[in-house]
Amino acid sequence: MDITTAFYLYSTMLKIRLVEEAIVNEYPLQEIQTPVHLYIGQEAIAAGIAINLQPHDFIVSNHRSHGHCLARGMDLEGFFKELYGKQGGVTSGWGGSMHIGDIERGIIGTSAIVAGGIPIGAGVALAQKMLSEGITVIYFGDGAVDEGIFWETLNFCKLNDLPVLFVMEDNHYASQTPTEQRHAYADIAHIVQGYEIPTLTLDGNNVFEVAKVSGNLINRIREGAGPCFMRCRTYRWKGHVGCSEDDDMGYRPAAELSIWKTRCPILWLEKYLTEQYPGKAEIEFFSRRDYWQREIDSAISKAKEAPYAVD
Amino acid sequence: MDITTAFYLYSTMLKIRLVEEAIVNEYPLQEIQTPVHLYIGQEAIAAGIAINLQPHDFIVSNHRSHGHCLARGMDLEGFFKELYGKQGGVTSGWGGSMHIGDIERGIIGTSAIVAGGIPIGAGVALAQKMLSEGITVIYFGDGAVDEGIFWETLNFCKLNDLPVLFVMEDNHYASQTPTEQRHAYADIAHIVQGYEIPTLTLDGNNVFEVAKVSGNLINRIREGAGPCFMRCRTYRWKGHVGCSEDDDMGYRPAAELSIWKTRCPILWLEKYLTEQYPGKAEIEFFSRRDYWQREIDSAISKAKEAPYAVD
Amino acid sequence: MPWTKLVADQRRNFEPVGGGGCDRVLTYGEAISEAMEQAMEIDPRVIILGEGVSQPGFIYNTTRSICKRYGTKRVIETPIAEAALTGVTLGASLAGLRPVLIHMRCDFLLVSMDQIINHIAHWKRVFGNDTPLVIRAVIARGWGSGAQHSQSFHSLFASFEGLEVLMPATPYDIKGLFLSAVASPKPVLFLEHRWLYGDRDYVPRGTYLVPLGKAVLREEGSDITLIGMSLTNRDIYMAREKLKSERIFADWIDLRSINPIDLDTIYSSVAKTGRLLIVENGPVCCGIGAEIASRVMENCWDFLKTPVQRIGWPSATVPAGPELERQFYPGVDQILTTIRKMVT
Amino acid sequence: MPWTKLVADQRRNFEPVGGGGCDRVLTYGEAISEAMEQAMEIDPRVIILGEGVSQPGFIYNTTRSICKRYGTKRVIETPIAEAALTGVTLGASLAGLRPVLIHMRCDFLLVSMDQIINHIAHWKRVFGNDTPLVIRAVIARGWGSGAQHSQSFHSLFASFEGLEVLMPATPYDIKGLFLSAVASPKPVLFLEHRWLYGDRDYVPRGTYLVPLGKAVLREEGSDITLIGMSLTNRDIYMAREKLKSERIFADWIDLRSINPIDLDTIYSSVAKTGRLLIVENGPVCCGIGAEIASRVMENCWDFLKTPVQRIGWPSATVPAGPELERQFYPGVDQILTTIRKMVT
Ligand SMILES: Cc1ncc(C[n+]2csc(CCOP(=O)(O)OP(=O)(O)O)c2C)c(N)n1
Ligand SMILES: Cc1ncc(C[n+]2csc(CCOP(=O)(O)OP(=O)(O)O)c2C)c(N)n1
Ligand SMILES: [Mg+2]
Ligand SMILES: [Mg+2]
Repeated sequence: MDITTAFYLYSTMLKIRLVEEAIVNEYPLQEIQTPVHLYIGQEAIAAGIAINLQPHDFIVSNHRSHGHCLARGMDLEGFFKELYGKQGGVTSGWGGSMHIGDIERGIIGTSAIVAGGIPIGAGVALAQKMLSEGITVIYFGDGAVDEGIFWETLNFCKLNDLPVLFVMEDNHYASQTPTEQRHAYADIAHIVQGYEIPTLTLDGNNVFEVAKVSGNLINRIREGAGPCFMRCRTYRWKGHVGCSEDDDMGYRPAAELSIWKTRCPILWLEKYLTEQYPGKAEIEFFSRRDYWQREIDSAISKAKEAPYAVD
Repeated sequence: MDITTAFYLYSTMLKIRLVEEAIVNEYPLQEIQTPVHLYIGQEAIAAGIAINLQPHDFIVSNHRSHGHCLARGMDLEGFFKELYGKQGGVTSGWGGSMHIGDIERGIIGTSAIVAGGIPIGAGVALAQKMLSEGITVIYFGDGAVDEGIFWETLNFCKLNDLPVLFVMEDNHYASQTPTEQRHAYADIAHIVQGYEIPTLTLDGNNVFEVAKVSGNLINRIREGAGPCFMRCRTYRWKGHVGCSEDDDMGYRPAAELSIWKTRCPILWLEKYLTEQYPGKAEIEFFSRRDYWQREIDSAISKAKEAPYAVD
Repeated sequence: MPWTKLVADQRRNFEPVGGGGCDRVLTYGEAISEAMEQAMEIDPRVIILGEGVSQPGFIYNTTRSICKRYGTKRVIETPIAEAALTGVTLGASLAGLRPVLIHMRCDFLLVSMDQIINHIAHWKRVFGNDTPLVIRAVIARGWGSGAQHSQSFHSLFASFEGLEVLMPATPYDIKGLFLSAVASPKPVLFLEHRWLYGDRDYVPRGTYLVPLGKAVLREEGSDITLIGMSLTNRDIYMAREKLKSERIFADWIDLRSINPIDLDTIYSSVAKTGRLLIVENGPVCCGIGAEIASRVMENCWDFLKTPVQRIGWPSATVPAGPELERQFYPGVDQILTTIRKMVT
Repeated sequence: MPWTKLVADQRRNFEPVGGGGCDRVLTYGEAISEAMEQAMEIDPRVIILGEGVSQPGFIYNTTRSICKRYGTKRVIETPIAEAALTGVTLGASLAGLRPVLIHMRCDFLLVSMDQIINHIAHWKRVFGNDTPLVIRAVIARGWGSGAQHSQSFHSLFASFEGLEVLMPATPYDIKGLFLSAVASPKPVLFLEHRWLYGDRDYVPRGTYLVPLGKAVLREEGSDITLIGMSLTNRDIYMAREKLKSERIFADWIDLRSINPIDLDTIYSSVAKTGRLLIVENGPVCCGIGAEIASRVMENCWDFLKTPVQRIGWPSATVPAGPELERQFYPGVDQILTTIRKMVT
């Protein structure tokens, strides 16, 4: 990975992390009145894929969409205004955290119905294919493949060779139910391969791997290979919804969260960059953090000051 | 196959064939006023499976259910009265051809929504598992696996190790659309195996094969193996709905129907039995045909005479 | 299919309502076929999707000409997967196409209800983007179609202001409304009736738009207002003709649009007649007739001479047997009896 | 979840309606939890299915005790596959169980609409077999739940006479209605409201049945009839208290059953008061209020002093922002204004 890209990836992940942490800080004030599904721990996926996208590409996402949208370039101020239910929010205060979108910036939208966005992404890709421009990334969790509509869409996309990258973020749980309790099959990749869809399982916490694999697949898709599938193994740090870590609730094994915290995608990259570019790295870390923190603080205060969205 | 079973299988197939042919004869009179989806050509499947069922077992079927229900022992008179919309019909005139059932005889019912019966069958099996008695056979076409609800049910059945035999009647078309135009995957058996569900593809026109394979699978299911899956390759002779052969419509390749007619499951068995039991076979053929024809004629005339179902 | 013949025999046309110098007659089926062809000609973004659209049945012959002319690139044969297809339709509309999804039966809409309501109906209001799409679905009846193949779900969709719901009843309207539907930035549910496919009417050769959201006053009278929708217009037409000899004259409104309801047209008729009978093409209970009746009570109270009446199916479950069917569907006689009671 | 706290703060209880020597108070949430436990105790055929039923959230704590007591054999954790689960529920009921399927949100019902309507609602009428099953679904509101997590679909199911649709509003009712629902041979949609979970009421320790299909006259008055359902009863309670000082007294009917509608209770109240206001927990358009209003017009015409009025949501799409939400939901003030207009 060249140095510019590496730092760019770092910057994107950091932005997402800092945004989510800002929400964690703000949430107790009860000014953000919308259910939040935080992305902390999964940042490498959104960041790694986003760098391979071009202006006419689209993404479609789900309830856990902050990272996807921010990596794709959603405006921070519009994002926070939406969370606060204010005028100027990306969906004019009508959507809240679960329904953000900005079609101008390649974000079709997000559905809070599990798997609900998946066929919509396929439709976008159908249009792209017919209009010969762009590809669509569909983000969804390990829970979404429980729904039949995922399988219908997979079949449809392959039948029509649509330019779709399916990105399954396998964070091991759907709400509080572990994947093994919901999937009768051991390996979804094996099943998807039965459709002759190029399919890869990867470490979703390694941003270089995500970037490389998705880059390759996206290139193949652009060349007309039809849909491709990535299963990214990862983990969410926070509870399913809201800002607490909820590892005391009992549905996750005791040490699981702390083990996954040692696999923090951002720490890993920091370590790598520090080793590769000693001195420079620390300076970059500081300046990126400083930059994003200011941007976020400014977006939040603008959001707080803005008038509420009204009808 | 022992001689009694062989002739029993023959008898069941013949009954189905003669019933369907009687419908073909009667239909132009427009007294049977209900859309019929005929089973001619596929008789070996229903007959072969039915001999392995016990009283507390259940079947759930779809729009093309005549064969399944007759093989399972539906009363001929109740069946025809239903087709004629008469009092005493198996579903009291409310169902017509697309909704026949008789829970007392192990027939839960039939859904005319493609794949609609599949999860219902799973629910029946769930009850059977909890009440420790019986297994459920779910019949469906190659069209039903297009629907996501099939995949949801497959997953659910395996997760809960339900006593279900999935019977896919792959007759190469859903209405007029060939399977290849609807399935992105080459072989569904391969995909179902990804669920670690015992899966077999077989010649659905060979009643011995159907009987043997289903018998083995049903035994395994009774022993607690969980769901099993059969893909039966077969062909329907008539149009999707109604009584004409519709091979002039252009959606089936010219010679296809005539080739499949040479693979008639009944002719094949007649040939086999004639070779094995010369003399005896011809007598049996004659007497079975005579018997069923009388039964059918009598059921039809009773149905014709019966008063219409009214509210 | 047998019921095609059946219907053809029983068919009684409305009077042609076209006119305007037009002298060409088409059936309802031919009119929608022509409308689709012209829509695809006018706008290269129009595509057609559905189960069987390119197979020899051609959705009751309505996609034959477009298949011939535009081929499989724009007329897309699909698997049997209504839920996903509906999402695909939404996505395609967001990314620059004008997709038309076709279902052979209205009943199959339920499989895709989540996409229609949770997604399509709310999308514009929430995300702000237009979703120009059309979903055609055909209501059937008779020949034992029964519980899962004869339903009419127009009323289920009537409360979602993010959807337009149309029920064209004539060849002239089906063409003009379809063209308007495809042209509209809003998602449209386009509910056809199988029994109307053989009806004939004057239909202009060229393209024309029938406005969305507008009912039409088909005939004038001063004693009572009759509201029909889809096939029930046929019964109203026949009942109305009979009543003339009894010197009872009715305003006959063809609702055409279920969502939104053209209340202005209804109110002004009721203000004149003081009596309203709605003939629902579906179960009476919670039908669109209930909403109309409530609105009319709220807004025309001082004009009403007698309570608004509704006629429709006695139950939501449709039976299959021929005699059960005959008992089930209300007809001209029930309309006549009700009207006579209302006007005296 | 934050909105739990929010609700707890805003909560105002109804007056306890239990009585009968009962002196034990439970919340709505505790009452349904106890009802499920007792149902499973009474009848070994009762099983529970759903997403998260055995996870620490325990469906807002309502499945905790049954999980502890009956374990995973009878409390079945499921994949996220509402459509199939609904079919499974139907099948299980046909083969001898009494399954209860739980959805955390009413909105998710749409995914399984085909199984609910095309299959469950018609099954008994067509096949003749009983389908004793219950589907619990929770209506949410507020805290930006928005378009896909705050809907209330009771009216969509009201026209299918093969279904019972309940909307319990009190701890006493939720327990008694749930036990009746499980005991019933008919399929029941059991719609709870998230905002009622903290409400308290006297609830008998033992089992008791509240009859299905029956509304309850909660308070008597002679000037107007108010019909509430689920959460809207709370607003009606508050409005009614305020009106007493204005010497306006209302009959307050808690509908409880959306399908069937208890028309007798409604008619006899309206015959007395001559005025009716329905406060819908959902969009006004095509709500159950429309059906009630139409029936009342048809049957109580001579008693009506003023048109039946309806209050409910202005649109089917629910907004997320806090101020949009506040604007969106009608409240006590709108009820008061409407009543004052109606009685003068
Ligand atoms: C149709 C439907 N069923 C249930 C839910 C409730 N729900 C919201 S998110 C979720 C879990 C999703 O899990 P997954 O897809 O793995 O995404 P993750 O939250 O893990 O990122 C569930 C069950 C829903 N929103 N929609
Ligand atoms: C949900 C739904 N979509 C479409 C249809 C229309 N339809 C009826 S049967 C059928 C084809 C079924 O094909 P298959 O499952 O292969 O069964 P076969 O008729 O070949 O026996 C279709 C599309 C339907 N009944 N239900
Ligand atoms: Mg997950
Ligand atoms: Mg087939």
